[in-house]
Amino acid sequence: MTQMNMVQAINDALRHEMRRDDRVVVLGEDVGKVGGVFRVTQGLWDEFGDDRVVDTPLSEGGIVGTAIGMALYGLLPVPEIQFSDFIYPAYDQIVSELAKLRWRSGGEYPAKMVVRTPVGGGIRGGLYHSQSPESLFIHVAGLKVVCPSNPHDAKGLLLSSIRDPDPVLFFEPKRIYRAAKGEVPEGDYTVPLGKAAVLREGTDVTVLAWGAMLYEAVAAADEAKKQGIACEIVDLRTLWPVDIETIVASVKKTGRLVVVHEAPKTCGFGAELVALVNEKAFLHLEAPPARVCGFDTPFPYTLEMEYLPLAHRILPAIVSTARY
Amino acid sequence: MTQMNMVQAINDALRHEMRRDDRVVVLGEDVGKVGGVFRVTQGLWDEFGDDRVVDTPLSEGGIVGTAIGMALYGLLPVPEIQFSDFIYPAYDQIVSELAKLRWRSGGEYPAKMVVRTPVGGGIRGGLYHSQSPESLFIHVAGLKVVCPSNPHDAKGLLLSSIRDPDPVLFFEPKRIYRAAKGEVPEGDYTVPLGKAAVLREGTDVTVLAWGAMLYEAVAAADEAKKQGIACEIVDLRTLWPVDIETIVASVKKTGRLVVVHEAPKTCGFGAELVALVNEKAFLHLEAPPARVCGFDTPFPYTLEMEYLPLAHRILPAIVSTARY
Amino acid sequence: MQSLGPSSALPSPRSALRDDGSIDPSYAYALSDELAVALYEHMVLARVLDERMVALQREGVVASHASAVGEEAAVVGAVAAMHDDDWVFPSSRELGAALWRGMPLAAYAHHVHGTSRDPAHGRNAPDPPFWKAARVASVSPLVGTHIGHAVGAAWAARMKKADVASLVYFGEGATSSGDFHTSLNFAGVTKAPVVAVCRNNGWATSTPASKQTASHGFAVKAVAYGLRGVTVDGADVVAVLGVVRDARARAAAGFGGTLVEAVIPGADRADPLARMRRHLETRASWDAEREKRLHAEVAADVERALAEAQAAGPPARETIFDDVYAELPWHLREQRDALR
Amino acid sequence: MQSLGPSSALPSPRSALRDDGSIDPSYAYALSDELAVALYEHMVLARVLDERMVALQREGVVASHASAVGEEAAVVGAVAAMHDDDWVFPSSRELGAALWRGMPLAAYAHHVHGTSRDPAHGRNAPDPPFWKAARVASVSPLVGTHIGHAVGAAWAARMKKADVASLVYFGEGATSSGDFHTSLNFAGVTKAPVVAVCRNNGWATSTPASKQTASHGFAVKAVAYGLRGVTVDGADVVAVLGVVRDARARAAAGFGGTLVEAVIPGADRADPLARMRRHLETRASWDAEREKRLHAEVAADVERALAEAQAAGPPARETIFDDVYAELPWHLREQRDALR
Ligand SMILES: Cc1ncc(C[n+]2csc(CCOP(=O)(O)OP(=O)(O)O)c2C)c(N)n1
Ligand SMILES: Cc1ncc(C[n+]2csc(CCOP(=O)(O)OP(=O)(O)O)c2C)c(N)n1
Ligand SMILES: [Mg+2]
Ligand SMILES: [Mg+2]
Repeated sequence: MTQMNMVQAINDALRHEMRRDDRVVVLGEDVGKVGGVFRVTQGLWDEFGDDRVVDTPLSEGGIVGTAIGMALYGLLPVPEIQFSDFIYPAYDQIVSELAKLRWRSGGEYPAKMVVRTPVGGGIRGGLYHSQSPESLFIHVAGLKVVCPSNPHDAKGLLLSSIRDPDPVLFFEPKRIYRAAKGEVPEGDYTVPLGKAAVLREGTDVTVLAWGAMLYEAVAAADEAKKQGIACEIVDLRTLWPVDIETIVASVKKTGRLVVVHEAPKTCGFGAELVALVNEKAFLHLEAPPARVCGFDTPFPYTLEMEYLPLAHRILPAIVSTARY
Repeated sequence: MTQMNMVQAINDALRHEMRRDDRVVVLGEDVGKVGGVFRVTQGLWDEFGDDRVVDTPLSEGGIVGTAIGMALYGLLPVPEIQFSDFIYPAYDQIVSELAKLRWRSGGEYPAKMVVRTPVGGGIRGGLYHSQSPESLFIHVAGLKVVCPSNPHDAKGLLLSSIRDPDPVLFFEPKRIYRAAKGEVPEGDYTVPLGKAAVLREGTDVTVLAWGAMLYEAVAAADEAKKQGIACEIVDLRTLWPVDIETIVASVKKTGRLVVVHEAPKTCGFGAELVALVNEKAFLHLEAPPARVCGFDTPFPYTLEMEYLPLAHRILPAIVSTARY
Repeated sequence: MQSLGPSSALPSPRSALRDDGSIDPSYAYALSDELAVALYEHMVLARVLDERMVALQREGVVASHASAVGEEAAVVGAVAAMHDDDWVFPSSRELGAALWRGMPLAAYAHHVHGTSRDPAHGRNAPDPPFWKAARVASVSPLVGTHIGHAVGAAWAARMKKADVASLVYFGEGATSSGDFHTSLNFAGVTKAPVVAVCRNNGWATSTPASKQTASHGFAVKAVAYGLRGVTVDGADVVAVLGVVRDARARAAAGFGGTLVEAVIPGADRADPLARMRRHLETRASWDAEREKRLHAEVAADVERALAEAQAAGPPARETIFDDVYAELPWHLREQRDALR
Repeated sequence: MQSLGPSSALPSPRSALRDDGSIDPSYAYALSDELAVALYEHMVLARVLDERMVALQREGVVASHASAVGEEAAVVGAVAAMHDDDWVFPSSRELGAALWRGMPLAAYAHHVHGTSRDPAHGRNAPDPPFWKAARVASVSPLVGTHIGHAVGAAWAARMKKADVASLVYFGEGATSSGDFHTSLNFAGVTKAPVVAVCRNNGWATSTPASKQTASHGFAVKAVAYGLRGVTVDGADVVAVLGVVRDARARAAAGFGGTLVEAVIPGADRADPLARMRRHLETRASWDAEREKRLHAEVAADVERALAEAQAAGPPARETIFDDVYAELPWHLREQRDALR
């Protein structure tokens, strides 16, 4: 066990897997010598060299498009998209090609890769360095979507993601890249995909969150506790395919649901979670499921702390849901 | 009044508005002399010539990107994306630029256009000529999304869309391009954006649909009627911003909801509609809202009629929701 | 000031087959009887199959088909120049490449009819087919997206120091796509061993090449990527073979990729099959007898394959849910079981 | 076979200012005292402001800033060559272009501080600013997307037979984007009057130009679009002015757009301000006295503007919901009212 932040844990996972599996190749803008703008790939170029840690030309579409070719050849690319706000030039390659290759080839040409990209607000990045586009990928059949909330899960989920046979979008909450610290086992271990973590058990309200907003949910739950409301906090960890058993079991217990995410509310992942709970636990619902999300606006620069669904916006939703 | 199909009605709207407003420019792949692969722009090039009806190079990103520049200059572009499956190369320009220009410029640089594109399955197009990507645009703040189900609405909604100050994604259900016929007024009239149409009143179940699937909903409702179930069928027409009053009023009346769409179920627009109804009519819900959608798979070629949420799949959902 | 405007003159595409059927003496390679015959036989096979597909599409038996009639020399000549374990990334008109690589006619027929015995379970609209056994890749009909895949596979081979290259085909319209640019720019920087064959048939659906770009031809676009650019007579299978062999060798030697513009002459102009036949007739190895036999055999093979596919049924409904992921996740199991 | 491989020699970029401060006799334009002084003054203004921004960013007062130190000649020389009602599409380092177009320093300061008096209500991270009054466009920090906007605006002007052109700036890294390609290809086909200025400073963040592309320089990429390609000394404001004037005139005459590669010399090499000052000193119109006064004035103006912005407050919370649409729709009204 060593104390690590998210950046160090992800870096440790990449290094570990690159030593273990020489098919793994890291590519992206500035991932080489400087180790990426957030230094997540720092030191990999020094250890693995030009052929396995590649600074690419400035094209996200080129990065993912060529990574698909590498995967077909038999390598295991782990491309980095510098910010998830820059992923759209690669959107066609991800949703039209990467997601569909296994299916359209009858299973003969799966293209396996893990696309890593920093996600979310909180670093004064304004509308093009703060977005949370997860639902735009969850809607597309064939992709798995992961978002860790702490260093231990970040390493364990990234190792699972690289070893999983399907393409994975791995969203790294940049707001807590360095703020979230914790014990991380040395060497090999995995955190399974598709399994949520019940961070705190409670009987009154189920709170679903992930990534950086998990900490806001916890802060709000602490406040709610003072008002006698016991929240069950579930860290989804894998967004899709989501851990439906854990969610349904929790809602059947509490009868109440609050979903928190940074992405705009409309057609965000929260809508799907509410719809799924309706389908699977309708008679258990004692209050309308609440969504505490980013607004249906672009992401602001000066007012980003007003935009984010922080504890002060989550608390009233928990209270009104509990008191409904 | 003249009898028209969807193709003729849309063509009529374009011609009408191009005569009325010389800022309107049509551009896209093969929209000129041949009038587009579905002939929707037929005859426009003959009447308005090379400068207002433009065959572009083969790049959807280039089409929308340059159309944004035209709009900034003061023109009113109406680009066509040949199939909505091909819209992804333009996705970055649409979601990062078009949708955000008014907001990021404090209202000083709105970019107005209507992006027309055929949507949906039913023409044996396979996985790349059949998709329904509407929720990928509804999630993005700043866009309006429209999908007509008949010739009258197609013309009236397109004229409203061109005259509306905001960018509009105008999805044309290609399966009924020629199959849907009806009376279309000559000359000028509009169907307002943001207003749904209650196609059929009923007391037992609210069925929300749009585009080509509306006809499947009607067919299913006819069958349900024989079992004594009276469906209220709402044609959304404008998907976003959706006509929430009409939806909520209907669900408050029926207490039951079935949503139908071709797009994959997960994170489709149906999820948002279910979540909204939960927020606004929770205590009126007497059964879990049901979603009858495309499967969470790519769109198949041979088995497309199994994939589409046709009447035979809608009927059981209506019945079980009504009988719940 | 240093101006770098386009040169006004277009290079005339290189040919090898002369009007009298002989091969230009400057041609760099020896052409064996076997290869000469194989090239011709595959062009004929592609032509016959193609014409049947056009008919089947008219009858509505298959939903769509992109005909390569007149472009067989570009398709067959290029693939014939590659090594067996090189990758091939077709676009919509390259059924001939899959046939050259050994895809059985029956497999092709099951593909275009989307039967239960189609390797992809009837998931794709017709063309192009993939054939895993011979590294013919699965591509989408989206124009341009596969170019990056070809570059990536070639780049991977270079990383692994394997003597493996990629051949990718596309039409001149595809050069307008963002993918063409980003992919070939990666190819230039990485020296990926890729041969990019642009079939310039002058049209993208209804759009003429003159509205596609203002560059002087398409091979010149290679300059933007530090690649070699070459134009070749796209109706001359021997010339295409030679140009692509040169490009393959250059790539294998580490000098990087080549953009080959295969200029397809207008329909009025020389038919690639006729030109190659004229050449074969200069050899002892070919005569009217063999010609007749070939056509009879090909026609019979094609009809047999089509009949087999048309007798086969559609895939089982449950197959829709397979291969979305390696294992069926809970939500797809629910959706599948709901159909039962 | 006709080979179109890249020429081995790089053209040396055109300069106008000679070491002794004189202008090369071959220079095509007369340069008035007023213009010469204005060019220099705006480069100084951009430099001083830029250095203050770098400091403010280090202090964390502004979240980010992309410095144009050393690139002022390319930025100011290009915009100075355009007509007043031409459109300007900056990338991240062109605050100097907005200043040239008359954007008040205070407006810039409110922008970078995201205050209540920022024209965009503090919605954007710092740089580049837009200035509607002078057709300086609003662009995103997404590399390359604005090139299509510049081409589209120029194309629209051509459709409307207006003598209006577009100037668009970007770095050499942006030439790898799909948008660069698709946009300039449209420009070539439509003969849109656009001047595309590529500031080649040799680096895209940490990536050297040698890893960005294998083409021989960047101006040569114009060949792929039938555009004119020109290289110019990016530290020579007079040369940039001349090259962009040529390009603007050529475009207005209907001959289409130009890709200008402004080669920025390495930090060690000549400073664009020093080079222009040396030229001014060859004129009666400039001396140490004016130089001193200019720096004093600029410093004072900049501090005044920054102080004003730092005294201003943040925008009202409700402004988040404005301008998403022309009118506030029901769902945004609900989200706004929930904050009350
Ligand atoms: C991204 C995308 N846009 C548009 C289309 C529709 N489309 C199919 S083929 C074609 C023309 C292709 O022309 P070219 O590249 O010259 O190939 P050719 O058909 O001549 O072989 C178009 C526009 C598509 N399939 N994909
Ligand atoms: C689409 C996109 N990808 C990546 C980035 C991150 N990024 C910002 S600036 C930059 C380098 C740009 O280099 P260049 O185009 O040469 O401009 P310069 O900074 O040298 O002026 C990168 C990669 C971005 N802003 N947008
Ligand atoms: Mg073509
Ligand atoms: Mg640069």
